[in-house]
Amino acid sequence: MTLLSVSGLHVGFGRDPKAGEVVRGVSFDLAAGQTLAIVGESGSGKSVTALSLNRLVDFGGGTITEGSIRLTRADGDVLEVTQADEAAMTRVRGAEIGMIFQEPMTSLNPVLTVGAQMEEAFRLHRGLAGAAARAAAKDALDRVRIPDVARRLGDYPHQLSGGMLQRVMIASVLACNPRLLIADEPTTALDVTVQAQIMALLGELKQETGMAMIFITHDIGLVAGIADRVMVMQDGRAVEQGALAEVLDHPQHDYTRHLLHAVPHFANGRAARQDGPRAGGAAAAPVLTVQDLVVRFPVKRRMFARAKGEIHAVERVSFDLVPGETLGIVGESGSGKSTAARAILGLVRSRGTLALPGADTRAGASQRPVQMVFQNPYASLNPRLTVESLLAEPVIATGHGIDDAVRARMAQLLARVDLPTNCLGRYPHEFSGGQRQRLCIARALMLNPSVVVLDEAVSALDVSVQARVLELLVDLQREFGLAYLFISHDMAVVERIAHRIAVVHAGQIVEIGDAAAVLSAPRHSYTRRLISAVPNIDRRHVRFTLDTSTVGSLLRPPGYEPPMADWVQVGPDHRARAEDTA
Amino acid sequence: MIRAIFHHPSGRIGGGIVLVYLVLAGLGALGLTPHDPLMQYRLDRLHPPGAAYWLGTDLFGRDIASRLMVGIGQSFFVAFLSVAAAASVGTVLGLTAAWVGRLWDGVVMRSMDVLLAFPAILLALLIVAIMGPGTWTSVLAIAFVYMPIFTRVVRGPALSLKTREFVDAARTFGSSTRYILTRHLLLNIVAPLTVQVTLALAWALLTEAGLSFLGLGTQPPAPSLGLMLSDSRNLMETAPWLMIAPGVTIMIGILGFNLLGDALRDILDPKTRGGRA
Amino acid sequence: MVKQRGLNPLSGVAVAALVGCLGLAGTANAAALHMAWSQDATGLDPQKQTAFSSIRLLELIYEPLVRLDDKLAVVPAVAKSWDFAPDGLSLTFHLDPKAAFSDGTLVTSADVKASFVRLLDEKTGAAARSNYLSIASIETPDAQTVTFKLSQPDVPILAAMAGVNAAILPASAIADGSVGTKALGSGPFELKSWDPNAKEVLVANPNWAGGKVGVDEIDISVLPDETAILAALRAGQIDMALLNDPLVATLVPGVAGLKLDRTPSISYNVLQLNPSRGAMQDVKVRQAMSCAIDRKAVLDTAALGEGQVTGPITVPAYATDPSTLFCYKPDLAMAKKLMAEAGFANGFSATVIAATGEPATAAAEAQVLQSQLAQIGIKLDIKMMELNVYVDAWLKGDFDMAVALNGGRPDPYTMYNRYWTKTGNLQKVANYVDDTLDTDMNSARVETDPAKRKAIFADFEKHITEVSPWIWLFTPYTYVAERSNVAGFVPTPTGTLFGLSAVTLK
Amino acid sequence: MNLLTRRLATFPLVLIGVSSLVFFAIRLVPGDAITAMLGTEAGLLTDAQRAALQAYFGLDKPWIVQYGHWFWGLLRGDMGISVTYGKPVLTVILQRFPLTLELALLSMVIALLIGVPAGVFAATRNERAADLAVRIGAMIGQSTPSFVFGLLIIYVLSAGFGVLPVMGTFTPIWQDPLANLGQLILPAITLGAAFAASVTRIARSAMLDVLGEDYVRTARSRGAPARTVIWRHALPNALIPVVTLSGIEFGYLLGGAVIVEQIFALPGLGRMVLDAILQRDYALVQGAVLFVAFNFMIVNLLVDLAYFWLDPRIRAGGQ
Repeated sequence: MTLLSVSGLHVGFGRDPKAGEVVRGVSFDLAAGQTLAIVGESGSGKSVTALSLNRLVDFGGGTITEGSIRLTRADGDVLEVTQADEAAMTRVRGAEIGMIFQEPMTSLNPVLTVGAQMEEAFRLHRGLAGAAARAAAKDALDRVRIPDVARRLGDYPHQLSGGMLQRVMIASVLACNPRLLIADEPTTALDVTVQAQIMALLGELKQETGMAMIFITHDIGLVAGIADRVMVMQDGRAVEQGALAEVLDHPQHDYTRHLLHAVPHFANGRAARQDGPRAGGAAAAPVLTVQDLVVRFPVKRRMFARAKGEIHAVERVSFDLVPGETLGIVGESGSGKSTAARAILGLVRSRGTLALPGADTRAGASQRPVQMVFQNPYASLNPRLTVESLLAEPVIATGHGIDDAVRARMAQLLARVDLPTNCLGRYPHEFSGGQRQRLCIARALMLNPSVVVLDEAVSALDVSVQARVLELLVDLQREFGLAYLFISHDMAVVERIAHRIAVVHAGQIVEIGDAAAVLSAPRHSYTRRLISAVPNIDRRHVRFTLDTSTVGSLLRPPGYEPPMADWVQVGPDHRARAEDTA
Repeated sequence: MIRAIFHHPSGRIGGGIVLVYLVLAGLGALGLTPHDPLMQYRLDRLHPPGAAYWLGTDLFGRDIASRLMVGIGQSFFVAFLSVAAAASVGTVLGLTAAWVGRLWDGVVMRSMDVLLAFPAILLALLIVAIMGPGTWTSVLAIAFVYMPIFTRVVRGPALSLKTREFVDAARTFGSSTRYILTRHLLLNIVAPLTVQVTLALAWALLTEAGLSFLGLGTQPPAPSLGLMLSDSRNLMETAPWLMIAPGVTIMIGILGFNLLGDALRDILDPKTRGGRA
Repeated sequence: MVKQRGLNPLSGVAVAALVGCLGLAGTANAAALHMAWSQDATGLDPQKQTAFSSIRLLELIYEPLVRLDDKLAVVPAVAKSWDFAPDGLSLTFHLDPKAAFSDGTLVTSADVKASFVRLLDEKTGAAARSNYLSIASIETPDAQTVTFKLSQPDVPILAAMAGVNAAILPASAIADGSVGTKALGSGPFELKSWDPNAKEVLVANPNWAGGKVGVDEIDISVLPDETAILAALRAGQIDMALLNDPLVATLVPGVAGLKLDRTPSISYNVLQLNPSRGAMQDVKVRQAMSCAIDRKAVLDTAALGEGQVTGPITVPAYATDPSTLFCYKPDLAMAKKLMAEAGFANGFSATVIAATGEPATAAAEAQVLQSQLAQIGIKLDIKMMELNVYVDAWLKGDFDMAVALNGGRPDPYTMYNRYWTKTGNLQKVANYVDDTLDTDMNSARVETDPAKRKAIFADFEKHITEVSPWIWLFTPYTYVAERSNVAGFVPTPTGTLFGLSAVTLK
Repeated sequence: MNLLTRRLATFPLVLIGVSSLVFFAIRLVPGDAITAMLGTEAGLLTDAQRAALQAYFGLDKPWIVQYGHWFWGLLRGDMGISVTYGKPVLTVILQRFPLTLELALLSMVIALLIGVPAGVFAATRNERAADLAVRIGAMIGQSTPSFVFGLLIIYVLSAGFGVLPVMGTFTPIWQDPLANLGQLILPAITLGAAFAASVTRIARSAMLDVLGEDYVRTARSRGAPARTVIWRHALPNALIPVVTLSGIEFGYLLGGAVIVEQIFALPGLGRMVLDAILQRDYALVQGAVLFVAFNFMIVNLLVDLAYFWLDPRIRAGGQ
């Protein structure tokens, strides 16, 4: 039975929606109980298509200009969604079509308790009130395996982690047993292990309730685990659709093939780089040595009171970096990996030894041998400065004027990162995300550094852009002999660029060594858990197991010094922290 | 930018009004008024609006329309200058308070609290005592009254900009504090600042009227909208046009600035600029 | 839907408010007179207060030995008769035996003596002391008789004693220092309560020697905005009000049920020049200014014609017809000629100061004067000042010109000796020394014959308008607006409200 | 509570700042209590008389000594005696304060009752005719000087209907609530009109921001009707800027609304301060400004507590 039938859908924005079309002719059918994955990059129109299905697109300034969306309702009537009035849509939303969104942190109302928002769903569609609604909310949260439900109902959204919130979102959507669930990038903002949990939950619930699902994602790797059918979108059009296996194994369209092959997919160390400078055994002198780096943030209770404790954000991190080498630092959010990077740049107060031996032995060495590229190219470029001012800033900071030599270097670097050299007068918003990140890279290279710290440098980019930026980084590394400290949560990306990998957990390195070795034969239990959570196109319809363990608090009493760690030498360049096996 | 304003529905109206006012003030400044704004036509005192005097004459037989044209210039001069002074000093204080933090932040913000809690009239009297009455006194008094508001308006966004990645990036380059404050913080506060400025201009016009009550504002016979309005109060029944003309002029002027401010907020705000999230 | 939610409760509140207002307006108590004025008294010590707003309240509570009637003639108050010794060196008063303070104690010569001793004591700080400096000693032969021995003949002292600054205070109150905190006088009314800048309540003094007053109580509200006073009269909330601004007062006759008493006052609007400064040191320049100024036009424009063009002397008994004075008929040709003779054919620039709202017409006068003087090339820069700041500059003589409203006195000597005698306290404000003026003033002090005094003052007036240190403009009206239920009020040129003692309500 | 103590700790600092500033400012302005009382007649005083009056008004000592004396009194809770009222400063202030407080509260209630619904209404009809109408209405309210509005009300009522609220005195609410309301409602409407206009503008723009938030979309996706979305989900989040604005405006109103008090002849704090300044009643000016500053800070504190109550994130620790 066809639940939803979309044909020739066109959606536009602005005062003249015909001119501002974002979706230009999408058609698909969805049977009851089926899962359709819509895959595409940002701007492909996948989210707008989804928002059109329950007409939420109206509130974002969009208008359906053409086409039809026919929804078969629970009572068998067929509703033409494009023509329905707001009152009818209000009855459809929630009751028949549920929806969950990308950012769980912002998708729940910050001033209402979790319980109040859960109960609302029951009140609206099941007519429950008071204690009955509360009990129903409790049941629903139990269903998504939230521990300690009674307390959680009284909590506000900011008191819960992202993963928890996404479970709350799912629970509140499932409250009304919708026949269709639209999940718009539900795991993109989450850590990889949490993503695995949410995916598992969705799969399980789908099985239980028999509802249909539209799963929207940019990550084709994620699709493999959950979808029955796949639709690939590009520039507002569906370029390919078909059964899961068909699309993944025999892609017809170039774009699908590009997504499947050009984009980094995790390969358990098989795709790791083999050109590391240590490969021959005769490593050059390190360009950066970090010894026992410690970052602690005091936690104060009152203004004049003594610190009640310290957050041990980074705890005795040590590593070194030789020219031409990439050290990948992987870990989940809150693991302290970014804090460590910021400490190396002097942005946060730290203890420990930072040595830059050999940095000034190179010709034309810079006064600032370590430079950084930040995660979000939208946030790390001042939107009100021109490209020229942006590139000039590091030079000005050293007290130099902008002379012809500097301008020549700007032109050279812009050309090198594949940006037009005549763009000096333009502003960041005129560039795409990938171009902006190239700009950031060019800026970091202005002072001819020996080490570049790349903090989640490609995470905010679309998958196909990611691949090209990674290639550029590798090229630049070879050309300038740069050492990279590459920080990322994305195992697939790290695999492509790192020679060596350090796995960080709770502020400490738990495993470090040659990339291929660490990824193919992880020793530490955390590394293993991390790797097993990475989605993979080859793992179809996998059932993830639910795990509700969380990272413990990093708050320690003042003056606390953790015991020295024991290390296990696993391979020639592969060490892991010893664990209690008990 | 100009095109963007005139594409915005409220920007079109607001921009239009401000443009018309600028033209009127320009004509007034060049002396291109229907009559001499200071000329007292003794026989035509309190003449109702008509063909000879479009908006009537005042107690002295001076042409209201001509006085309004010059008054727009005078009032807007005071408003612009005082708001500019308040905005620049307030911005410097707000920026440095946010950046330096700690003791300086406390000193600046508490001083602003002191100023906010201080009666504006006493402040104006004090400034008059030091400088003597006149245009510059009103400018200074109004500037003092609005400075704390600008300090607050700047400090808030500056605190959040301080933690943005591009500021971190600047610090990794070792950029000077002055460079960071001006290029990274200030440049990005321009949008809320512009909005606040357009709103403050409206208040300044009214405050100038209030100061005229105490003889602290524009000195006669120079016309200012506020002075014309406050001079008209006891003639409200005898010659209502005396109140209506400057009243409506102030009202439409403020309307223009507010609409323009709304439009600028929409245009300068990156969240609404793209149209779609 | 959204809109209604907000507006319904609000319109309810508005209706309730209107009902409330209706119910509360005009709840007048039959024997109480409801009054309003815009400026309140600043203190209760009759000897120290000089502000008109204080005096008019205190005159209802306290009595001097004598007072002035509506023709400015000296009539009995606490004293029922008086006589000057032939040599003019002593002045004897016989007190009214019925005169009593509101607590019932009789007024005796001891009270009179104590009052004047206090007034003359420099520690009291009474500004009016300067009018009584010729008192050498005070004798009290009996309880009803007081004799003032004078150090020199001083005719004007009698009229000077008619002011409330020379009020008779109970000797007991002087002794215990309660003057100024508790008002205890022998006037027609007694102060029941005073909430400064808000409201005062007066009740009839049962012990007043003048007999029974027409109302039991007077409630005076301070309504700072004169437009609001007019509104309160219209709504019947008050029966009577004092108004200052001619722009508001002239509206009163147009309102049904209201009448307006306008009385020419003896105070005067004047453009004070500073003859010690710049071009104004030259008498021809000052004369030119006097000729260039059209006094009638100033009056017509700034005060809607409400007032009378006046010479220096405003008391009708001594005044000269203004039209005979120097250049009171504007003569621009003459003015220009004088300017040229003085070497200022192209005029000069000067600053004129004026106080905001004091008088209400000050800013308007300044602007008309500015436009008139521009005709002979004098460029005036107007500086409006808050009253106290203005007074400060005025007292220091720190101005080129000043627009002023100066108070009048029933006797021209008392009025002007402070400015135009060489030893006058305000000589520094006038900044002008002239032998003729000094001689005229001093002979007016000792001369007892009214006819001769009149001649002396005529000479004074002619001379001072010719040398023109100041340019006298006009006397304003004082206004009392009444509802038609108020009867019997007699206004006087000094602006006193003593006439309230005869007011009845219909 | 952390916040509360930190705020309270800054109170004395600000109060010392305000008190010093006002103490010296008022003395720097030309004219003193003597010229205020005597006007130009002050020129008739002899030196001995002037000295006597200066001693009477407490102006005979050097400023710094006067300041020390006043400050020492302040520490013991004594603000001195007002020379115009002849009463302790605090007594005079507390006599005037109930009116000012009530007027401020009433104006704020009016402003919020009109402003919030109007702002919400306009936001839901963004850039359409109804929105423009509300905004123009708001701007007219914002740009009409209160004396114009107040005088018009008085004129229309007295000339058109022959009624007027009782002026000059003030009936406290505990004596006669109806009479009290009758007196205050018109001034409150006059003040509330401009206040409502600002609230409307702020509420509209905050609602526009909030309506674009993810959680509003979530509520809609759940099938919540427009009414629920606007009043339950969006409005509480849009209230923070409204509270900020209301706090500032309310703080100003607690300092007294001079012009409206003048027109409606209400014996409130604003007129008292103005009169005290014009009469150079130094002790009263100093005491009143200190009192107003204190209120201002209390209101700021209440605003912070309101944030605390409105936003659980702030409640959790103010990050």
